Amino acid sequence: MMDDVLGPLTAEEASFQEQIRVFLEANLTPDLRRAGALTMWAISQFDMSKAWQKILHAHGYGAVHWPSVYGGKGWTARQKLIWEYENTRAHAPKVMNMGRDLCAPCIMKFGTDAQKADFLPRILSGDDWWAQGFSEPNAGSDLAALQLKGEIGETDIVLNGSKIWTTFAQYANRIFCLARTGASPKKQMGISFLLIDMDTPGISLRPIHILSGDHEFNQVFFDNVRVPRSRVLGAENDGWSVVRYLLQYEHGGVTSRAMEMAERLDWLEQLASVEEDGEGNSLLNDPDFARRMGELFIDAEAISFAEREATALQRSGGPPSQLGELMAIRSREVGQAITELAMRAIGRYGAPFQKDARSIGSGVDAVGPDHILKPTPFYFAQRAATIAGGTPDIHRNNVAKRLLGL
Amino acid sequence: MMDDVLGPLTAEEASFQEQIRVFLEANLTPDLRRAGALTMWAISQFDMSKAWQKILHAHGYGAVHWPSVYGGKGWTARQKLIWEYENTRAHAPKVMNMGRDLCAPCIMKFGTDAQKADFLPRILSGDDWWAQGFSEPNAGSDLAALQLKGEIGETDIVLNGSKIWTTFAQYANRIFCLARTGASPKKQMGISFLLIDMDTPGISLRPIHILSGDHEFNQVFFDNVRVPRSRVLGAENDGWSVVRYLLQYEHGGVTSRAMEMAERLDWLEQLASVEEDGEGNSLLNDPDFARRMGELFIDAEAISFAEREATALQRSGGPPSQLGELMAIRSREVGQAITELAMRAIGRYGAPFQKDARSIGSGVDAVGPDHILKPTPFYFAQRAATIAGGTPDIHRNNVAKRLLGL
Amino acid sequence: MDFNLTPEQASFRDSLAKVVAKDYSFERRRKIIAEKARFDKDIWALFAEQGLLALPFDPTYDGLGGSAVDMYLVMEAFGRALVVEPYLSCIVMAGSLLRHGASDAQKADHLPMIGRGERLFAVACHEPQSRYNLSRVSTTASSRKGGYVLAGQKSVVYGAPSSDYLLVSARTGGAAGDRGGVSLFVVPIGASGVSREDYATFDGMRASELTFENVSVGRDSLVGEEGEAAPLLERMMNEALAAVSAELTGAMEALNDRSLEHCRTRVAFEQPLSKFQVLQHRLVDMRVSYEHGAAISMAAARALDANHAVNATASAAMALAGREADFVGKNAIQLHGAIGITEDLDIGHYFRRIATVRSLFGDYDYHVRRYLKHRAFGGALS
Amino acid sequence: MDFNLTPEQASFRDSLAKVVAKDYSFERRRKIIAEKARFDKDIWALFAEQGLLALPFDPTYDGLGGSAVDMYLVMEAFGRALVVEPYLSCIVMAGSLLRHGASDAQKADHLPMIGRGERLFAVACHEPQSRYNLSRVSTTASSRKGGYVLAGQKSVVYGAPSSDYLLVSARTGGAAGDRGGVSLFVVPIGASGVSREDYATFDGMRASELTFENVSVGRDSLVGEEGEAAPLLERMMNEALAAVSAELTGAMEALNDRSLEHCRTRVAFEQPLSKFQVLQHRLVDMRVSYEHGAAISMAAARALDANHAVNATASAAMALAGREADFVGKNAIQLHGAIGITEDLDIGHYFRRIATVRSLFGDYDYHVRRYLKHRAFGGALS
Repeated sequence: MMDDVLGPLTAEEASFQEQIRVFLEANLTPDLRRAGALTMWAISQFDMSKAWQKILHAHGYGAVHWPSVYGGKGWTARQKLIWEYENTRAHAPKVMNMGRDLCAPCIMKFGTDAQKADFLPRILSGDDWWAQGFSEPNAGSDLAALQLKGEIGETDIVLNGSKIWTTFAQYANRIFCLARTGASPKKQMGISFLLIDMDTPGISLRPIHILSGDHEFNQVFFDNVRVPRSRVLGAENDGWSVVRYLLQYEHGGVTSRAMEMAERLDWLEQLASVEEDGEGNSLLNDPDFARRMGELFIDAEAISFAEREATALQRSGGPPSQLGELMAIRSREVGQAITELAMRAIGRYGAPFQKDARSIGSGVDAVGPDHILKPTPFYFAQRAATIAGGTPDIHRNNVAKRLLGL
Repeated sequence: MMDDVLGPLTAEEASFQEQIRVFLEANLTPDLRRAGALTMWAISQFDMSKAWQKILHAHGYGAVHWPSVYGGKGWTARQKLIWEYENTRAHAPKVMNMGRDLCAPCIMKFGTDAQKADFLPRILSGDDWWAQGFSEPNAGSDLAALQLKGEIGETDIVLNGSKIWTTFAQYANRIFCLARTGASPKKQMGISFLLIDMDTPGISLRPIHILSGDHEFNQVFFDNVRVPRSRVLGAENDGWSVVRYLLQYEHGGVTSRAMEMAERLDWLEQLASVEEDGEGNSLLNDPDFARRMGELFIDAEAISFAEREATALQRSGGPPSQLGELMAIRSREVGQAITELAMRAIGRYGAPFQKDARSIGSGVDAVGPDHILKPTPFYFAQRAATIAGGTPDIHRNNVAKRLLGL
Repeated sequence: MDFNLTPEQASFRDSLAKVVAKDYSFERRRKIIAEKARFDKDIWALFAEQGLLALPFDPTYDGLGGSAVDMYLVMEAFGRALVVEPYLSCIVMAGSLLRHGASDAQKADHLPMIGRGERLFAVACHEPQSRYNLSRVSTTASSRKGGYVLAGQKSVVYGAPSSDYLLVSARTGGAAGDRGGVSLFVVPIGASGVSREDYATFDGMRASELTFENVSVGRDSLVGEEGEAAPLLERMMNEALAAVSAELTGAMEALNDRSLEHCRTRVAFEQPLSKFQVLQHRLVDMRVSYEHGAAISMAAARALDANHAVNATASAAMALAGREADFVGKNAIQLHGAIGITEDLDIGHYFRRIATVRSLFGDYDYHVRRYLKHRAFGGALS
Repeated sequence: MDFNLTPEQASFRDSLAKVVAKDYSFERRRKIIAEKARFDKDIWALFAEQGLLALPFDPTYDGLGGSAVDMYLVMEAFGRALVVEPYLSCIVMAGSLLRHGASDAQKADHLPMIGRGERLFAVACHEPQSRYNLSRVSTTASSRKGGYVLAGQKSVVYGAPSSDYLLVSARTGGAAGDRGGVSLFVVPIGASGVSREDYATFDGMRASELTFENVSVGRDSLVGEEGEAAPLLERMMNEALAAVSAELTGAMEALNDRSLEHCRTRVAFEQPLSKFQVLQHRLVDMRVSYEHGAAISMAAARALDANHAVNATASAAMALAGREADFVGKNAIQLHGAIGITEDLDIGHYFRRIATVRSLFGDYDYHVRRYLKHRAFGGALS
């Protein structure tokens, strides 16, 4: 399936691809690859992903999507796709990306010169790791209902309240947050976008483990936390403008759904090829398993084609697709269904809980064959794919309104 | 599957069953059975169903569910079930039942002595055939929005407007209708329930053919139709009370969903056993077909068990089930899915349109084998199962409100 | 769906939309199918005039050399309009067999006539027990001096009632089910020994049961090599599947347009249906279905043009477009209520066509298996 | 679902509900699974005191002679409470093997002790490649003077870490996969040559990988006839499937209660979630799933009690209850949002259990096939 994602390459593209392959081959250690392959949710095991960012930076690949003035590569969309493809194919770790992919574009757009100089290079080098502080206990899908209170003083803003679902905050040394700093009849107004150091006094964490067993999220408490007003990104009380800009990156994103699905399908196929059906035959030949796999392949073929066609259309000067949110409804479900079938593939070995054996460097051996480590926690973790970034119901509401005009 | 519906019989029940079997065996001609087996929607080919009602009446089975005072049998619930079972199993025609099963109970409950005397015996004998005039072009799911105008004069009520989806009105000599005879702020008020002769001047029909090709429905137009006030059932302007009573019969009904499904599954299995898979093997052994069939059997097992358990619970003095409407959501879907798989079973022979060959007495031969006559029109006609009597959305609204208290 | 079309294709798509909107209204279709022939000669002439009948053929034979993408665009438009004339059976299917299998002389004889709308073909390659297996041929072609004698039965042959010629598969060797030994013949519809039972079909078209008794044909009626028709039939089926998927896509688009309009205007419980959240979400899901069906159908067209992974992609298209159209069709009926299940409204006619083509060309399960068969598993990731 | 229960059963159901509500809160469960053993001796003693551990056994062996319906009621309550103690593996599964296969002496030795909670068994009958096929046994039992020597491997043996004895399937004849030649042995967990790797499972329980090297057991450790264990294992699996289906039914009921409550109280976009029509309908569909799952699960219990169509009904139950629970579990998570996918809330723990038992006892596809196998098609209608 992965083979189909890029389509035919030009000679130039092929040589670009070769260059990337050489780099990855030379720099991806088995541990790094294993970390990439065992990624449960958006980010690989942190120490591995951090080490990889250092390597990327050392070779000039620290933030390939950034404009070259900030240290990016200035690649074409096609080159970026090949980069993603080769990284995915080689199981490079997925780097903690809230700084690089979400906060940095906002700093570039809304930041002061000082903010740009202070923050961007350290993201690039892997010295700074940003968490994203948006959701709150009573503001999930309805983000604008947030209540983290920010009192604007002479020099500082004093924060009280909490953020939740803060991915990997335990590893972050910075966090970007939305706080309610002004009163307004419209709930999107009066919000400020703040750039905060995690070691500021008054910040504390409560770990939240997800169903895979991983410490993926945190609740971040703010108890009279003083943030200098120089750490406001954009205008005070106008943080919603920054959010809207950021959400383009979060929802649109640079990653390819088709690629993610293709990678998973190839993985699923490999799993099934080493599993038996209980009668001594390969699971791949089980009529039910094969059928379910075929159904997912077909779904993925459509999604993959639609993505390629939309990209090609845009490249040839057509309008950008209005269908991103609509297409993601199905593709998220298919992505989840692959993980579910993978859990089915390993049969009774889906039961053992082996968080430690999955952890690179733990020295803990797996119960059963190595390939059973991933499917169950991956399936569980991927339930988040239809929650984070909006449930399918929220997306259907949006599509009904925006695309169908209802 | 049919074999599982009744569960074990007592000796007494077995002898009752035998008596019914003897009657059916003696009286069901091949044509009558064929009419029963080729029933597309609620009622069999009219001339056949009429002939069968005459036979039923002649043997005292004209309306077995009625109280014995009106000519019914006074049977137990269990006996009625056996009666339904044997009739279903023997493919007895389904008699046009709007008079017998819907209007008659209302007449018994709300009718004057004259109305009872005038109408009930003629329903029993198969001399009167009633159509039901409820739905209107702008009052479907929302029945109370009906607009057929009835002006109450000294002796008559003058009707203007129309009814639609009036099943088999082309064969009826009577029709019971709801008309708006009074003004009221609440739309359920001011409605009268009228008993009308179809040959009253001013009544005309527009035939409506359904997707099976059958002339199943009609639009009935009323152009200054004068109905004597003696033909109001219940109180004038209080027809909604009658409707509410009637809807119990329509929704609750006496028929068994499990029996209907079991009959269809047996039929499906027979179909599949005479079809090939394109490789020279029986379709029953095709892994995909068998799986889909197995899934439907399993769904039916659950529905059948739930029905038997609810019946047994009520028989042993428990409360009547509150789950009828909820359970029907799934069972209607399963019932439709069986017809769909039947169409799949006959492969390319699903395409020919053979309304005439289906019609008993037409003398038209079927294209292809005889068993291909039913599946496609049956599948098409049964789309109505999730429309007539309320769409699944309407039922979900009701269940959310009544059962879940939302 | 916005495809990445060439400017010529984009304008062809627009012009097709205009043609069917103007000349193939639901009212006109109703009149056509009320006639016994269910074949409007003026419409066929119009299609010829627009170049649609010559579209896939080589310019050598007065064709336009159109691509599978071009054919997609035609079938999409025909799907929207529910065209009942035998374009699929004559131009797509018989056209495919002739294009890929016929000799130069046969092409020169037939293709220009077909392109001008003056000759029609039907494909008689299915038998009562063959289901979707075109190698399951029991009809025999026995070699005789100077030709062959055909005997057997063909079933549900679309377009036969209005055809001049048939393309008939028959066994010159091997046993029923063998890929080898199937041959293909051009047979005039009126040939001695051909008997026909014509009938209407649920989708507003016409088909025939055909019996061949001692039908003599010349050696020059053989299309392609003797015993080697299986690859031709497979190619034809792939082109048909791509075309049918495109047709289903057009039908979905029309159903979605109608349903959206209906929900905006129909009032129940004092509100337009479109105000109910569950119906809004249903309409979104129907749109999701359309988009995925459109994508996979166009993918099949492009696969044909690239001659890459043709079997797998054609079956993927039929499987998915069929599944999506089934969902859209059922829900369009639900949203319309009782009128949706009548012959009065176009909604039900789309539904009948969707159900019927899945019967004719293979249901979801069948095409998932066919996809699996041609997309061999095992170590795709290098 | 309101079942047609005897008054005794109805009051048993009530008392079970009270026991788990009082003594098996989510908080208590959280504490139990935080301990390494994941086995609360006090709880087990309480179950013994309530007669639950002796429920299915014959009064001759201090049992209560409970029916499959009684076991349904226990498992339903345990499903609601997410009980992690090894009732299923010890009482239902090992209990089944001993009840139907053990000699009088074996029963007298073990059943009273099990019923008092003083002895625990686990069932070691699955192997790394056996998936759900209990005849796929590679472990061997070689006959030696006075007994047997066992060698082989058993995988994912639930309850083994807290057990005193194992019931081990091993081959005394035939080849892997043969129904004949499988024998069953009682083996003390500490027997020489038995090595064990214990681990936690996703559903809050514990299991082991077991290796048997040169494990000598006496002839009196054989359960049932030599080579004839397949029917015993099949009966055990049917009882396990019915029990698991009941457990899933209890889990669904709890998930629906929690989801309804959550939707009534959680506000988004200025309204309680329960005011959104799509969520109302979702809750209705979850209730539909529960009712059908409950029906088929009780049907399996009644089939066991009547000893009628046991294989087919047990698989129907596992297939359908599994499918319904999967639907309910996924949607309960969706309705709860992010907190639903954390270990903090019970919702996710139900979901993990549902997914895990389907892995352990067979998924939907597997049980549809098993149903089909035992419900032979062909002419059911006389």
